[in-house]
Amino acid sequence: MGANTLTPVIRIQREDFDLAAEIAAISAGRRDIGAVVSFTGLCRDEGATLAALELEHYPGMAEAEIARVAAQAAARWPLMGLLAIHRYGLVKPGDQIVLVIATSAHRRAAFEAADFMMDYLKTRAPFWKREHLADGTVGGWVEAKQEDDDAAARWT
Amino acid sequence: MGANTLTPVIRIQREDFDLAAEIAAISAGRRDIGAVVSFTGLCRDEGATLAALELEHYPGMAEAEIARVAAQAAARWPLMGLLAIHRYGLVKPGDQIVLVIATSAHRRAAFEAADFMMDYLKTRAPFWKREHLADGTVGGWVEAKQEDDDAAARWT
Amino acid sequence: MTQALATSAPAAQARSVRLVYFAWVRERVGMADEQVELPEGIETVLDLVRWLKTRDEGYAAAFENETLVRAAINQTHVKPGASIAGAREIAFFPPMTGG
Amino acid sequence: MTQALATSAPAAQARSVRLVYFAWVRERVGMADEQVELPEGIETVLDLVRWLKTRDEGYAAAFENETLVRAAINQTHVKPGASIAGAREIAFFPPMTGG
Repeated sequence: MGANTLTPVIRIQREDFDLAAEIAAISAGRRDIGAVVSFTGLCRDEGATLAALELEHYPGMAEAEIARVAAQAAARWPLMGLLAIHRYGLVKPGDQIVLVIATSAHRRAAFEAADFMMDYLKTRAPFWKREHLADGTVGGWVEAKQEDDDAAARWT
Repeated sequence: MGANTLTPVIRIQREDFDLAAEIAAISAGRRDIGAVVSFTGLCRDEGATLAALELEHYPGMAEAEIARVAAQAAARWPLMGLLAIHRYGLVKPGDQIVLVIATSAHRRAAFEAADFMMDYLKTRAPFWKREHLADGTVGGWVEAKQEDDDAAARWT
Repeated sequence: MTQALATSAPAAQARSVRLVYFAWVRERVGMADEQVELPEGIETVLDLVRWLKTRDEGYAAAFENETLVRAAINQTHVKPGASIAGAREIAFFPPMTGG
Repeated sequence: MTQALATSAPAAQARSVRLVYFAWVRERVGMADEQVELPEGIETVLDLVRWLKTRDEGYAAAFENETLVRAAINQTHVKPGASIAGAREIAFFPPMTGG
């Protein structure tokens, strides 16, 4: 199965996800995969100052935009599987926020595709984080970072 | 906990490994990790021509060399956790061969460290693969690839 | 997201479009979405932003920095100079911070 | 791996060293390991390779391409020109194909 027939799995959900189950599903019945790269993004406690992150998203566009990014990755690398899950709602320190899995015959394609997906997810997927602080107050909206734009620009 | 106190987990074993359990162990009790990157290398069936791979290794040096590579990664990136497991013995198509996990506050360090670990594992860890073919014969030793040397040279 | 797009309406005809706002743009505007009738002469996203800023202080605060706020037409990212012809839904939001 | 390394022995003194072989080097040499007494004048890994090649056809076949086979001294990679002074264990093997 080459890039032409790859159907990326995209899910935007409030619920947590299970990395092992997702890898098992994306690899089921195949013996041609040589490399599986996963990225899991977690909520950090920011030196115990953070109680939770509130993730707002643009329903519909979030799925559509991640699907567009995934289609670019599938066109660029010889992938066998590609998955992206992004949560919304309230997440606490230690909780999972985002998962990307890329599988390929060889490691370079899997590493680069997962890395690319995350850079583009960060800068193009319509999600916004707001901080809920440990002192009980609601902090500000997290500001976008120049380094994320710079990271995404590596692929152009 | 910064790079200075990082103790990489290195295991050379005949047994299979469990990605989810290893991530749980490396992350246990921490709320400062923002990024977990995993690489799993699998045995491919090479178009159904391969029955198994036999993995020979140099006991003692395998652990020592991977530990040296891990120490380089820990010195180069601000990692929170670093793990490498490499199996030896007979593995069948679909079986897991190698696992690398890197955790950090931010994704770039985790991606780069895992990528670096795999490039150096491929070219420096004393393991050799021999093919057992589907027709019952024992094939040749797998030849090292120039592209693996080129990949490792990216980091110098 | 692309089905049933209206073709570009004649400039002289009033156009109805759904506007949606997210994160601090939503908070400053004071609502999550609204249906507006666009006056004549609003051809691009930037035209629309400048017209919205004249409506009240909330919009003015949201679009204080005209190029900071991002826009999407029919759920696809666009630049400020993009034409709004055919737009059913136009979204405004801060730079993304997901992932 | 670094404990109890002998200091460099005088060149005139016979030195005993353990040689270990892996993968197709092991197969061609015909054994996994051996203890050898090094004659005078063997100072580098390449000296050792050239001496081994004179011993029999198996070694000659294993080291046919002198720079293809990799070496490690006391379980650390070394280049062909490396001194074998202080070596307890010297390993020879093909380019690695793990991972």
